[in-house]
Parts: sequence; structure tokens; C-alpha cells
Amino acid sequence: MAKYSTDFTTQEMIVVAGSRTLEDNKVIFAGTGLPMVAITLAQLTHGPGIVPVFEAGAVGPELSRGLPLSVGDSRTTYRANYLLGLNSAFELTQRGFADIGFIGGAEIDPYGNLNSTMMGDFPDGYQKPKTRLPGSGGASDMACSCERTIIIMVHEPRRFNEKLNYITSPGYLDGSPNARWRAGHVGQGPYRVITTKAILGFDDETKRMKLIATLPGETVKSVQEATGFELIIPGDVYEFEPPTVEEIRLIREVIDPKGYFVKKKIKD
Amino acid sequence: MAKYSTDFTTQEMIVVAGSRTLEDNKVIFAGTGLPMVAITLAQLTHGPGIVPVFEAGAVGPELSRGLPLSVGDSRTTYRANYLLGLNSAFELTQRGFADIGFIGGAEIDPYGNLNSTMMGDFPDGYQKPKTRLPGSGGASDMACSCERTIIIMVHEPRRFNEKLNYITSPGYLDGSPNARWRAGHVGQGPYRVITTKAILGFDDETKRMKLIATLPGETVKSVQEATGFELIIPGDVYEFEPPTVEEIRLIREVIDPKGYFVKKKIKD
Amino acid sequence: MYWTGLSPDEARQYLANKDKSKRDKRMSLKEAVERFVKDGDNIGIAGFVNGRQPIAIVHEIIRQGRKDLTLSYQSAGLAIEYLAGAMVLDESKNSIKRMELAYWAHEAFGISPLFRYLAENSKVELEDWSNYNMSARFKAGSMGLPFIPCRSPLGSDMLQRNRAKVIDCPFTGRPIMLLPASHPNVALVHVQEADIYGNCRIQGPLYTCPEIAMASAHTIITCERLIEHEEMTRYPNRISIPFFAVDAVIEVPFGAYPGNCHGLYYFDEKHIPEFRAACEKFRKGDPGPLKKYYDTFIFGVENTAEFIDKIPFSQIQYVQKIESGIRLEAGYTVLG
Amino acid sequence: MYWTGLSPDEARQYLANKDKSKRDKRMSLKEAVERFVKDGDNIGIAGFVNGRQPIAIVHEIIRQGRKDLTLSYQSAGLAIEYLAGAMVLDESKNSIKRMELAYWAHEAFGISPLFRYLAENSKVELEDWSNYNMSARFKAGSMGLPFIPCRSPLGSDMLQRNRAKVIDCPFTGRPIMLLPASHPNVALVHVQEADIYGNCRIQGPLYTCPEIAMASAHTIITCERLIEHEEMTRYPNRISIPFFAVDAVIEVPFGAYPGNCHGLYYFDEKHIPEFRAACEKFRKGDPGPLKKYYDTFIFGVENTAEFIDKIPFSQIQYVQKIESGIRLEAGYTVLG
Repeated sequence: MAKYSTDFTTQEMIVVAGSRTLEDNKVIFAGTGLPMVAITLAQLTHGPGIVPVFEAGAVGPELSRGLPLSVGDSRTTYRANYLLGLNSAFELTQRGFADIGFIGGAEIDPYGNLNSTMMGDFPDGYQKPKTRLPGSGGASDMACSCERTIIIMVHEPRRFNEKLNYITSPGYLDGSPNARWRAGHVGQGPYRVITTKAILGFDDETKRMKLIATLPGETVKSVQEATGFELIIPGDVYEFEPPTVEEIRLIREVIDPKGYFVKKKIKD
Repeated sequence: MAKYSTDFTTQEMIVVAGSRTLEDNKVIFAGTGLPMVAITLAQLTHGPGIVPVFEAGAVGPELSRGLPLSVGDSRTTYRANYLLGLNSAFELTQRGFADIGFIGGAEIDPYGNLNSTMMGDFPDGYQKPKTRLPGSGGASDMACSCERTIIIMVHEPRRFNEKLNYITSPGYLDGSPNARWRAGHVGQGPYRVITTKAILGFDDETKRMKLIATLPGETVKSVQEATGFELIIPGDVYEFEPPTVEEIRLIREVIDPKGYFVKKKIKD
Repeated sequence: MYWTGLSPDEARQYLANKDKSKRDKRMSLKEAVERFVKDGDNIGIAGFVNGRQPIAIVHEIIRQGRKDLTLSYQSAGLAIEYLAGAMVLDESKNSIKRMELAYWAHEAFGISPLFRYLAENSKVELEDWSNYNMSARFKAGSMGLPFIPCRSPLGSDMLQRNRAKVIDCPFTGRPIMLLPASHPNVALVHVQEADIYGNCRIQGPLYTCPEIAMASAHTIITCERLIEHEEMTRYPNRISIPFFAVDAVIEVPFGAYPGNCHGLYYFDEKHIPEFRAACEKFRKGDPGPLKKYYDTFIFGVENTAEFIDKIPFSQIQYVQKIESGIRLEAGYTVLG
Repeated sequence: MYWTGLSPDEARQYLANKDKSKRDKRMSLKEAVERFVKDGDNIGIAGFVNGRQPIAIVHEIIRQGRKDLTLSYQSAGLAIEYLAGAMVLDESKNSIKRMELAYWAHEAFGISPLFRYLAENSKVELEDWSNYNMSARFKAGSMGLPFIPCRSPLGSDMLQRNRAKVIDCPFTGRPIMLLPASHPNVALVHVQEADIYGNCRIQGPLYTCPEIAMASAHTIITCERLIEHEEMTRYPNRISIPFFAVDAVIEVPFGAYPGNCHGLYYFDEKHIPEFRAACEKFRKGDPGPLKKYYDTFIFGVENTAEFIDKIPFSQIQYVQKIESGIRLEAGYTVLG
């Protein structure tokens, strides 16, 4: 049987890419949705020692009781190693116990700042947005205080803008030297952006988004065309290894058989 | 059999006076030593509904497992209604859940400020005190943030001074109008001072200490002579009702049979 | 600076004059809502998204009708959606004036249709915070502090429209946020177990339930089961809310349904989408299904037991069956 | 502004680079003290007065010898008295340079003779705080905040000699204290139960043990018994210190003796006064009894088991018999 899957959705690809980006034995603060699926996949493959943290309070649970439908539901707590509440989860993150924050957003800019609050005219139109989004939740706290963050996005031009409608979760802010330190942040900021088309990172100098790898079926050109601002394209961009048959099987049969997060649009 | 005890020590008298000063159904933050004994006596007599709070974390325990030798020991926790740690106990006090703080001190001034830190020359002699005392513990927190405080003292001239060696626990500070409010306190300050000779309070205007009642065997004159500053003596000073036979029996046979706190000098 | 609910000094004063004695606080949910929830109140909504939300209390509020409410919460789902639905169906009976929030949606079940409707038609005043911000604001309130420092989300546009202040830390010189305490007029909290005095034993995530209860001027507790005080105090380390922070205790099994209540029932993955679909239809211009939902499940019933009556028993059995949380300790329940 | 131990930014940096993985952290107490306690360290002393103080760890430190220590604690008794006794007997081997404290005495057992001796001979630098202040400073450290506000003890002379700052609240305009966080180099904590990864289940008062453990760069845990990880994680709500805040776990029964360890043993009302009397004799000019005490009970033994060997068994039985705290849950202990 072939090693690589030949039929997979972009949602599944994103989960696989997210999973492979996670190192074993790290403490990963899990945002809701695809990040939870990717962490579970990593635990079932190369990362059995990953310690998930959920903002409602659970630290280090076994994700073996079904896919959580909420970062605060009962399935996030099985055999947890610590279980208090939101304050305790964010306090230990602010302290420095969370190596990685794994979050999503509706809109992103070249510096990895995220919007999950509103589309429309800010500040004047704040009380009458064009589209109201759910709001920060814990994403902005994770973006500031986890040591690094990994971002998951649907890759569409309207979601990748030079200027955001609203900055909910700070990335590298305006990209100026030590912008995060000067703002008062303790975490180092975005490490990777994983999209439906590519794996992206940030230039050490300018802190602007750069292409690292294209996902199967994508090219540097197709990625740049789906991006509302100019990407830095280094010489060493590579093609990302496709999902394996086993990874896809785990997602479909073990992790999210009902397709709650995978195969749905992320913004839902 | 007679109602009143004819043989009792000043220590026992102080415990009885302290106990009678406590209202039923109030939340009482208990300092170590005689306050714990007085609260237990009150619970066994007129105050079964008293809710003791101990700074190490116990809220509302039954004091039926022997006299605690520490405000943090196991005997403070039996059937407690809440049991976390020091921060939780002081936080709920700062919030306003503690009606009364019941504390002792080594030295007191006319405004109910207390010293339990050092005797000697402050600030210059701070690193070389004449006598070093144990330190604030939680007394200064209770003095600031319990709604009212009750103070227990050995009544000796050297302990009642116009000016303290060191202000550990704030009372009415300099006695000026709204001094506590202006200092940032949330509690209202000292309500009673219970000594080996008298029950004292504070003048509403000047906030200086005033005599309320003399204990058995004492007179207005003997109390004033044992006080290192001038007391306000209102017209209605009365003689405090002596301890009953039952109160003394409870202290000796039930509460502190080993005489850990009663019959010892308070400063020990 | 303006305060919603009580200011720190008002909250202290109110609590100082309050009876904190250990007394039987059982009453009907009707009476509790009549006594402790007023028009114009700032209401602290406990739970997290759709976990242990005070659904039974919210349904009773809707039946009685309350107006000009300010709602304070970190992340909420159904509790707010139900109040919003009542508002859009009849603003003269129920209305939300303002929300201090971090997130309103339903995670796996999708976004909140009525949040979009209310916000995009500017029918409600908004103050955006992060989850940690709202949690820490309740915590500051429960600690009796006027503010608490926080390192996130510095640099976010949220700070342009909320009351947080940024100062240079007097110790490190680096910028840090100060969050004003939150003292709601009343906290609505659903827990697994309580005793008649109000002591609460919470299973699973505590969310910010203890903080909200201790920060608020009044607290209404609904619980899945009332247990004997002797059982409660056998494990003092497990008591998460002490009696003196509570004003009313009501035993309401399924008080968080159709949400998740740790150890008792998981989300009703059938009922939640049905309600949400009716909300979405309203947003798109068809109020019929939403009106029908309220007439059937809220206005058409007297209490939560009658609400549950309308759900097929097999469906109730199923949400209990699939719940993976830790079951309750054995213990005597209060009878009668 | 100066920091003792780590500054907030140093503490964050240190933790960011630390291995937080879930791994077996068992080692000998000797090794733990060798690896994690250095000359000149700021040491966070857990427990409260003579409850669950890290006596076994302190005795091992004394045997190995550590100098120029800064000791941070709210209220302590025996742990500090033992270190002070070692110092006054041989300052070239053990010494305390500074203390950040709220209270050092023994409550019902009396004042601390060696505190009087050290302070009145200015042999140690002091920074006075209240119990809440020290508890909140550890809490700020555990929260990753550079400071935390506090309402007490405003107006106290303590503020003239400690590092607290008073500001006008930017929200209410009223004065409030800001307390600098405390980040000790190492925390010494004794608990009832731990697993091999460092998760701790504490019975009775938590004191400030969780805060000290999470604020410090390193944490040494001694426990009365090691229990299976499966037992520990059966009740996640009861875990008070999570594994990633811990560096070393050592099973040391009677690790808090002659103090009180909730659920296992009460104070030894015979041994504590004996030791205290020897300290008092030293203060009054006779070092003999104190030297004898150390030669017998600390330098004369290798570990806590040998220390307990020197106490009559009936005395050990008695302190276990009279202990009124909640006994430990049933549970499998780790063998070998």
C-alpha cells in the first residue's frame, strides 16, 4: 500500500502540517478547532510526550475520550495533571510554562498580527461592524505570553492583508526592532503560519512573513497570488511532504470522525 | 453553687472578656494565641454560629479537635467550609468577608496602632534592635482589611506608649479625620482593646483610646496608672461582669487544659 | 473612569453590611430571580462557552423578563444566545444593553448568529477583552483589589476601546496593563454539588465560577444535586465556593442542559444545532422558528424539569451515556 | 530597584529555556540538594510556621553546608531555627545573609531565640513584610507578574524598609501598595503525596506551597509517600502543584517532623521544646546543648530515617495517634 494519501482535503492537509510542526515533549497551549485536532494527531504519531494546555483549566490530559468540542469540555480533562480554571491556565502561561501557543484567526497581516474581532471600520465603526466575529477568546493572551505561537489560517487573499481591520492578537506588531519587548510582551511571537496552501515563517530582520514550503498542489506563484501582500520568497522554498495514508486515516477514523472541525470552514 | 468564679487569672479574665465581646454569626479572623481561645469559648457559650477564619487557609471549621497550637495546624481545619491557603484567606478578608479581626500585640499607642516587630531605635536601629519581636505575621493585614478589629494586650505601662517604637499594624494612625480612608484602608479600624485590666474603645472624634469598663479588682485609677498615656475617661465607665464558674471550667478543662496560651505570658 | 455594576468601594461597603451567617439558603428559582436579578443589573455569567452555563437561571430570567442588562463573562455561548433570542423576539420584555466579553460563539457548533445580528445592527454596547482579562477582572473583584496587572494583550486594538490602562512597571520599567476589577450585581452559577448553606463542590474545570461568585454583590447557585453539609465538609479542600459568597441555592438537575455539565452530561449535539439554526434563520430574516422554539421550550414551560420533558428520553440518556467526566463522589443527598 | 533571587524577566527567560517534559524526577535528597541549592541562593521556604516545613531538606542542606543564603517565607519556625542554629555553631559552614519574612517564631511553643540572637547582634539583613505580602509576592511570581497590588499594611513602618511602592490607584484615586514579585532560586517544599513526575496532592491547608513552587527557578519536593501517577491523575482537581514546576522528587516519610504534617502526624510537643530550649540556652551564652543537639540529630545521622531512629518509637506513635487531619486517600504507592 502507498505511503502517501492521494485523496485529502485542504483541512486535512492543514492538520497534518500543524501536527508535524509540533515537537515532542513540549507544552502546547491549544486553541479551539483545528489546533486541537493537530495536537491529537501529533500525540498519536511522533509526539506522545506533548503536554496540552486548555484555557478552561486542564493541563496535560490524555486526549483519548473523543475529540473535545470545546477547550473547556469534559474531554479535555481526562487524566489531567492539573485542573483549576481560566486564571490558573493563563497565569502559568504568563509565567512561562507554555512553550507553544497554537491559535487560529480570521485575518492576518505580514507581521503575524491577527484579527478575530470584527471586519469593518475601526475605531469609528466599532459599535456597528460590517461583520462581527466571536472575539479574542484566549487567543490574544496566548499570542502575547506563550513563548512562541503557531498560527493556522485558511489561505485566501481577503484574509491576508497588509493592514488588518482590527488587531486582536499581537504578532510582531509594526515589525520594528524589539517591538514586542517594547510593548511589554514576554513571549517571542509567531513562529509559523500554517495555511491551506503553505507553511510560512517570519524574516529575522524585518519580521515580515516569508514562504517556507508550499503544500502539495501549490506553487510559489499560487501562494503569492492568494496572499494580499507581498511575501518574502527565500531561495530554499521546498515542497511539503504530503499527508501519509496513516495520518489521514487517524484524522478520519480516530480523531474527528464526525467532521466537527476537519472538512468544515475554519471560520465556523 | 455560685454563678461567678472567685479564683481566676488575668489571662483567663482576658479570654472571658474577649469571648463576650464577640457577636454570634459573625466571621471572625483569628490571630494566634488568646484570640483562638476566646473564639472557642464564645462558640461553646453564646456564639455557636461564629465563623472562624485562620490565615493559613481554614474557613469556618469546628474547633472541636483540641486547641490549635498554630493558626495553620490540623486542628484549625476540621469540617472547614473552605480550605485553600494564605492568599485565599487574606484575599477574602481584603474583599470584605471578615467582620472582625482578633489580634494581639506587644505595644500599643492611643490610636490603636500596634507594634509586633521590634523594640529599639527605628529606622536607624532597624538592623540592630534592642529586642527583636517575631514580626507582623498576618496581624497587620487583619488590622487593615478586616471590617473591625479587636485587640488583646497585657496591660503594662511599658506596653501602652504615646509613641510606638515601630508601627506594625495600623490602627487609627495619627488619629486625624479619615486617616484610614486616606491611607487606603478598607476596614474601619480598632473596635475594642481588651487587656488584663480593662475594656477600652476609641473616641469617635479624636480616635484616642477611651476606658469603657474596668475588670474585677481594677479601678479607673489603677487602669490609668498602668497606661503610659492619658486615657479618655467617660462618665459611664462600668465594672465588667466577672467570669462565671462555667466559663472558667470550659477554659481549664475543655479548651486549654495544658495551659498553652492561658496562664502563660502573651508575649511568649 | 466609570464602573458597571459596583465600584470597588461600593462592593466592599455592600459586603461589609451583609449578613454572612451560615443559614439555609434554599428557595425556588422563581424567588431567587425575583429577589436578586433587577432591570439594569450587571450580571456575571459563569461557566465557559457551553460548559456549565447557568441555563436554568437564564430561562427563568427570560420568563420573568429583565431589561437593560449588562452581561459580563469571559467566553459564553448558549446562556447569552438565549437572552439575545428573548431580546430580539420582544425587546419590551427582555433586553441586553451592554456586554463586557472575550468571546461569544459555540466553538464546534459554530458562530453566534444573534451576536452578529445585535452587533451588526448596533443594538448592544460592546467592551472587548481577552479571556484572561475578564477572568482576571473577576479575580481582582474577588480579591478586593481595584485592579490587577496583566501582560496581555498589550498592543491589541482592544485597549483602544476598553477601560484597561497601560503603565510603565515601577519595578522593571516595562509597560504593563492594569485591568479594572469587575463586581457584577449578581452572579449566575451552575455547579454539580452544593449544600443548603451555599458551599459548592465543582467537578472538572472551575472556569471562573469561584471568582465571579466572590466578586459579585449577590450569587445565585443552581446545582445538579444538594448534598448533606456533613458530606461537603468531609473534604474541605474540594470546596470551591464558600457559603458566605452565596445568597440562594436551588437544586436544578440538568440546569446547564443542553450544554455540558462535567461528570453528568455532555453537549446535546442534536438540540444545540436546532436552537442555533433557529437563531440563524432569525438573522436571515425569518423569526418563525425562533419564536416557535421559545414558545415550546421556554415560555411553554414552568421550569427546567418541564423543559427536559420535551426532549426525547433517549436523547437525555445519550448525553449522560457519552459524558466522560469524573462522576460525583458517593454521598447523601438532601431529601425533601 | 534591586531583586533577590531572579528578576521577573530573568525568571521568565530561565523558565522559557527549561525542559518542562513529564519525566521521572526521583533522586536522592543528597543529589537534589547538591544540584539545586547553591551558596548565595534565595531560598523559598514552604509550609507555615511549624506546619509542613521542609525539615528533611533543611537538615540535608546543613549537613552539606551552604553560605550567604537569602531566606524568603511568610511565617516560619523550625526550618529557619535549624538553619540559624547551624550558622551560630559554625558560620564558616552555614550562613544566612538575609531574610525576607513576615514572622519567625513558634506560636504556642514560644518566640525564636535565635531570631533574637541574630537580629539583636545584626548578624542578618532583614526585610519585613506581612504574611499576605509575602504570600502575594510568591503569587505574583507564580503568575509571571512583576508586581501585585495589595491594600495592607498601608501606614505601617514596614513600608519604610521594604521594597513595596505606594501609588494612587489609577482607577479609584486611592492609595494602594504594589508588591514586587518574589522568584527564589529554589523552593523547598514538603507535601503528603507526589508522583514520580512531581505532581503533588496536598492535604489540609495549602499554605503558599503552590505559589512558591511555581515562582521559583527550581523546586525540590519531599513527600510522605510516592503514589502511582494513575492514582494522582484520577483526581485532577486535587493536584496542587503540576509536574512541570518540579525538578526533584524524594520520598521522605516524616520529612516535616518534629512539625505538623496534616493527616500524618501532629507537632511533637516534647521534641520541639527540647530543641527550642537548646537554642534559648545558646542565646543566653551556653552553646553546649545546641552543639549536642546538632551532633546527635543532624550531623550524627545520614538522613531523616536515622533522625527518627533517635526518637523513642512511643513518641512517634503518639504524634501519629493525636493527629486530627484528614487521612490520605487509599491509593497504590510506588514500590522500589
